[in-house]
Amino acid sequence: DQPIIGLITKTETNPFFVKMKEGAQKEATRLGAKLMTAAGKQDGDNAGQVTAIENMVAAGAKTILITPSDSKAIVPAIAKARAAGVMVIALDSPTEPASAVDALFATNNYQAGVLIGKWAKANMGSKKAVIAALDLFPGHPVGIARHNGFLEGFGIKGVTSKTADIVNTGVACAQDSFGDQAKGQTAMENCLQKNPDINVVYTINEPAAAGAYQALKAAGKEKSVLIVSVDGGCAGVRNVQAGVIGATSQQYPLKMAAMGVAAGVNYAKTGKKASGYVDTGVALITNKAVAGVKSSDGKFGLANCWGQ
Amino acid sequence: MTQPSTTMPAKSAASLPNLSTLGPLIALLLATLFFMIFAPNFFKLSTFSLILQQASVVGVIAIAQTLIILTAGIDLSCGMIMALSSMVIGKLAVEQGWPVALAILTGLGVGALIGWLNGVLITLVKLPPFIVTLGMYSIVFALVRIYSKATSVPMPPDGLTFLAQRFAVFGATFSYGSLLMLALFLLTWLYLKSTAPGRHIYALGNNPEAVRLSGIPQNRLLISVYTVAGLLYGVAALLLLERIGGASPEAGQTENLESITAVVIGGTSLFGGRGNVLGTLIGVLIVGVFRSGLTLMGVDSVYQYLVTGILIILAVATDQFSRRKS
Amino acid sequence: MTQPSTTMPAKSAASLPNLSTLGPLIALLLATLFFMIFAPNFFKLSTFSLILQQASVVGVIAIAQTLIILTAGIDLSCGMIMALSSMVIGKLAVEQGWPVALAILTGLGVGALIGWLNGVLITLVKLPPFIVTLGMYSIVFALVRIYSKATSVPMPPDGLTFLAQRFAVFGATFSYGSLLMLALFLLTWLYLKSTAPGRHIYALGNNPEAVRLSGIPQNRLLISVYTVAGLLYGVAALLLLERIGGASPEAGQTENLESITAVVIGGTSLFGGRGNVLGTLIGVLIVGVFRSGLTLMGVDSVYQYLVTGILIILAVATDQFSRRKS
Amino acid sequence: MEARGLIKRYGQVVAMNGADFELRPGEIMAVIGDNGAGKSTLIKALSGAITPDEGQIMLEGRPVSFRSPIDARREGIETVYQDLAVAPAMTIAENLFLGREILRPGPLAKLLKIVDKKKMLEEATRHMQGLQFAIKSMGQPVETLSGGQRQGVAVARSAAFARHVVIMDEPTAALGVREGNMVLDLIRQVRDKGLPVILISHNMPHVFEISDRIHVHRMGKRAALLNPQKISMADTVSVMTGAIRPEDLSADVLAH
Amino acid sequence: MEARGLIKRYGQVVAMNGADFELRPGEIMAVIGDNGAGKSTLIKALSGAITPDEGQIMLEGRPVSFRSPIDARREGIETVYQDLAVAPAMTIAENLFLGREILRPGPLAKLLKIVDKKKMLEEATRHMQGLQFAIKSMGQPVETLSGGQRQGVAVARSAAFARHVVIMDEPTAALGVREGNMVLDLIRQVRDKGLPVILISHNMPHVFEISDRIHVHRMGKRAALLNPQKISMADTVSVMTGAIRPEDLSADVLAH
Ligand SMILES: Nc1ncnc2c1ncn2[C@@H]1O[C@H](COP(=O)(O)OP(=O)(O)OP(=O)(O)O)[C@@H](O)[C@H]1O
Ligand SMILES: Nc1ncnc2c1ncn2[C@@H]1O[C@H](COP(=O)(O)OP(=O)(O)OP(=O)(O)O)[C@@H](O)[C@H]1O
Ligand SMILES: [Mg+2]
Ligand SMILES: [Mg+2]
Repeated sequence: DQPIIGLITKTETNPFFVKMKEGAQKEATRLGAKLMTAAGKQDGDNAGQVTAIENMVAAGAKTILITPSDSKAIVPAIAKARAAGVMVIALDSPTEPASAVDALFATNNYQAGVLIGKWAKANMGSKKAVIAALDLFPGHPVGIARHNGFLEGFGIKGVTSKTADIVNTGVACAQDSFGDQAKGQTAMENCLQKNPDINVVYTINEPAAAGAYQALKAAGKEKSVLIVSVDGGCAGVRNVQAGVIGATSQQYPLKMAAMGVAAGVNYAKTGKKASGYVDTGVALITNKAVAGVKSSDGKFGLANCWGQ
Repeated sequence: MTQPSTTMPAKSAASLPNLSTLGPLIALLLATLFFMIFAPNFFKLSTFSLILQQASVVGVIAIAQTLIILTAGIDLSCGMIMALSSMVIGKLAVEQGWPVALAILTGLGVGALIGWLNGVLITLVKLPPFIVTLGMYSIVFALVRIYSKATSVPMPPDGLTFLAQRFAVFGATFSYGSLLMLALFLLTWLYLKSTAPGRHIYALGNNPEAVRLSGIPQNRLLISVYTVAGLLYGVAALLLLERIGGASPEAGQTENLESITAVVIGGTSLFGGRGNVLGTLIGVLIVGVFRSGLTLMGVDSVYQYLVTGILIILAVATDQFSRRKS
Repeated sequence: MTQPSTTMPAKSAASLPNLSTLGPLIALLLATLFFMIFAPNFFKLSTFSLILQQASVVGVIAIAQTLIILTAGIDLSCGMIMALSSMVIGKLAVEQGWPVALAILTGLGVGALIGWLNGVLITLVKLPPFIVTLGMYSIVFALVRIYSKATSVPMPPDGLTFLAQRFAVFGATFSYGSLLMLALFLLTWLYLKSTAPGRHIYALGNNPEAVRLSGIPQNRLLISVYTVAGLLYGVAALLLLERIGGASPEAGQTENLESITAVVIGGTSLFGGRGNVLGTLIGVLIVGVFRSGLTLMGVDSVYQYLVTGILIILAVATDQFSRRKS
Repeated sequence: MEARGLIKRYGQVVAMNGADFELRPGEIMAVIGDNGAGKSTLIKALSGAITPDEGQIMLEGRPVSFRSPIDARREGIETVYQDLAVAPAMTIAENLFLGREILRPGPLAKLLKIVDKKKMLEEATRHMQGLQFAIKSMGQPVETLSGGQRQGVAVARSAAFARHVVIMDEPTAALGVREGNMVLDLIRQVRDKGLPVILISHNMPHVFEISDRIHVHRMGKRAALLNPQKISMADTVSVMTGAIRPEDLSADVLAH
Repeated sequence: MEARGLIKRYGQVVAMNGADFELRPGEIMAVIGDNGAGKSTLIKALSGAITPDEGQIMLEGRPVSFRSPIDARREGIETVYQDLAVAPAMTIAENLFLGREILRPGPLAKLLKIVDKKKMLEEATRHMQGLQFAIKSMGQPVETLSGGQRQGVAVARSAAFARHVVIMDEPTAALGVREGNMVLDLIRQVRDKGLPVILISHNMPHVFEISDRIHVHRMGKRAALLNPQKISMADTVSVMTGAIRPEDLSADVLAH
């Protein structure tokens, strides 16, 4: 009998999760497992994820991989599934408490932010930075982690990985982009209108960065403004190579998914559950390496990127 | 959607009360039959109990939405009011240590208050329900984030009330929450069918001028509908808290469209005055059956969207054809 | 929302065509005045050109939405049709190397085709527009993801057409896209005001029975409205492509609510038959002015939700009061 | 009931232009006039459906101001509107009792306002019996009725519930000969209960058959008050259409 | 125009139960009957607004089947419906010309179907002039009109555009004496153009004044076809209400 493995992502739309699904599918086919997929309606749709867990348990999944939309609120539903003998692995972001799942295969979003923050700071040197932040969505944990990480890396005081709110000290303009290119562009346009001196743009992901670039280009400022981002999708890395994005923190969703599926197959075969935290890593991708910040170039980025 | 019109000879048969839930029911039965045949594990009592549980939150919201749509209104703020209400209950009961009953009452009160405000803006200031509740969605969205500091509040393991408990029937566990939803549907059905204010709600959507001229205190009625709706969102908040075991600041963003969908699938006209709350229950269940059945069939989640879209259209088409027959 | 009713003596004055855009206009002027005073940098030509550019995509969609709402319908699938259409144009022109004109024609054709399908399901199968377009949203949502493999398609640096170009007036750059939007608004206004089919659209929303009995080919008219709407979503897709410089699979998820909001703020009744497409333009601009103004004031994004909610309600209330005065 | 100098404007249109009105206890007052003369506007003002811009309404000598039909209903004024304020999807019985449903007996039922459908159907049948409209069932939605049948429902409603004044705006317009006569009977019954009736009608034979006085409305105001016992139908029509000026009438045909 | 054995059921209600009908060129045929007798249902079948369950309609000898009002309009049949199919928010002129707007001259205007508002206003004024309804402007929305004025709009529309048959369902019901007479004039003018007219009315004086033959409808079918020159009004009402059986009438009062 084929082992059934469920994968629940945050949304159906974000390419990051779509690629994660593809990675899982490929691995499942390779290992002879059956993959079930579901997603929330939108970022933050906790109830949808709970429903998906229940339906997958009912369908006989023995392993569930989940990228929790709400790290705390999802915990009781996970507990119920685990009580029914299902191994639950969190992908991409942890639950709170982290012990609510059997294992976590993830990347450190705060660290990803720190990397681009440091790089941006080193790039700016002594020039006075005027920062715009194109965030995800009000109160979104991934958005908060990346944003605050960036600020810490940039050297803003008083930010730590425990800070629960978006910190806006030192930021000239903060806008939500919903991780969407068009909305990112609108946000950037409005920020430029507010403060034409903006010279550093932190973006939540690469589509938002592409939108920001478009706005800067229209204003004739694409050369003088630094854009940093997080994700490391192939389109994003190509933008790094083209000079659209200065640097991006690359993450590895396919790796997370493949590891998760492998662990699920292993559990089905041997009954041994995976455990602990496996950091799937983050690498800074830039073609303008700076001293003191470890980075890889675009070629490395393209070889390891997700998507097309 | 029955078009508003002075004359509707051809359509009038469809509005006979006994027929209006028959169409959706046939669609529900067809869908169930389909999945019984094609979805492994679907034909189990536990699957049905699961569908009921999953439907309970949207179900209670859809009751309120039905009341509002019957008056020719609409409520886009429903899910957000629920989110705020659940956050209030969660924070007060768990973080501030208030007595559970008091926290729940406060949460229900907050829901009712915002509903009342919706009602006042719609009736007294005479603003379109769409705009009032859309604006309220934005306002409450912000309030939820400010109040919760964007952090969720987990419940104690046993929940706050008995609603978190489940009981077994023939090996399948049912939740008290789904029972509460069913009871509320039954009550609302009786209310709409058998009480004077219930009938006035229909009349209001049917011909507001007739209601005005007949001397019914129209504004009071409409405000009370929105207030009761707010209260029901409070109840939904409680069900949500108990069902997912915590208050999440991200809750409530999709419930408006989901509940309106259930109402319309259930055969209630968006123009008001025609429909049946039991149809809404069937609408909620149809959506739940699709979701469950497709997952059990192992349909990829992207294709689930494709199939759900087709099935929703088919379900309502079935409804239409079964009405035209009769 | 003018309630559907046989008798509406008190409200009828509001439907006089020359008054119906006055209310929204006053709201727009008040909002602009407010931000001129309180938002630094707001009172600049470049801010206005920016608001126009940002409004262009939703603006074109809102034109189509106005047509549909005037017939007492609604379209929830608008944004998704646009997303599919932009993906088709992007893929064909950039990835497959089709001639640009052919790729654009194909994209427009895809939009029109889906719109036509909406229209056929609504008129011939007689399904509620809400359900048909909600189902279509799901279906097209899945199609976009399957077709694009969830990957975006970047445009060549200079765009595909002249629409990507900008021109300067007194130092502020305007885009040809926003000009196109304004032109389409004007055309639609003339069409609705001065052509026979345009007047029939009003009549259809006003009293569909009157249209039927007067021998106007009602079904053909309604299908053509949905088809033209689909075509306009195709145009919006082109504007989107040129504006953001690429086709994104994530596009199109919020445009339905945004466009309906603009239509309703603009004074068009969701019950059909009453309203004005120029009001919709004002509605689109009001939303844009709020977004720009609040950002320039430096309002935190959570509080922007709060304030936007309040302002939308206020804008429509202003409209109401200015109507009641006249 | 009395009204003085009522004015109502709609934009540039002056629908009522200083209209006076007076109704005595127990009389049937006919209101006649050309189309668009402002008759419906007048009685809408009297029944609270619209608020006049100027002028005063008095009930038993004291000034009243109706801001809504509820206010007028509270004073026991019942109205049949020309455009028949009925809810088409609801049954005849429900429309008859809209706003004053019969409740089930018992305190709980009263508290919850549970309607007594059976009783309402019975009562509705009883009320409509006087009119013999060949309606199969009182449980039928009103939208399935013929035009005349709908009017019958509206007339029966007003006759059944009035406590003070009954106002009927063209109650017999869509009615057949037989049904029209029944409505006239009904109006007489109401008068015999001691309630005054205001009857707007274009049907001169009906007006002359039943009314005690005739109020001629012309161009938004009262042109004359006639005595149907004395004046001829032809002269009445002449006054109404403006062919005879009211001043030229002999004093004995005027009513006081 | 002829119809045989038309049947229309709504659930259990049989609105039409084997109705026959016959109309000769150039005649005015009155259709009378109690409320709910099925008159409106009959003419809705003749004008394509509803499709009968059974029976056949023939035009100039050839059988036609109207699946929609468009089909009937194509044959030149114009109808004034009892519930006045007007769009309330639109102007009088637009309602008059709904579905056959006057277009601006020039091929481009024809292609784009640009309406000639000025011409339509003028034409509307001309059409309505015959009726003298004291309407200020043809650019007024119909919902601001009085009940009778609305009816005038519907009547004027049918008279202006008919090419074959004009059907009027109670066109004078809400009209004043003067306006009612004008509509009768209008009907005569239509007849004088050679078009036959079907007139449903409850107003016996009107019916006797104008009609060539009287079709009495009773319980969903034709009870008798009377000659208004020969029969008295009282007898006609008796046939209509069922007090006299049609069989008991002397042969000379019947029409053929
Ligand atoms: N809501 C309105 N807006 C503008 N004008 C109006 C409105 N209501 C009525 N009028 C105008 O006021 C005048 C009087 O109308 P009203 O309905 O009182 O006439 P009426 O005497 O009842 O006529 P009828 O015998 O035809 O019913 C008419 O010219 C009408 O056009
Ligand atoms: N859509 C419908 N559904 C059910 N019954 C209907 C419907 N339309 C008409 N009827 C019934 O059919 C019968 C005939 O109606 P119709 O309107 O033809 O009468 P009519 O002769 O025109 O009466 P009136 O003189 O009052 O206008 C009535 O008893 C009516 O209740
Ligand atoms: Mg009147
Ligand atoms: Mg009739």
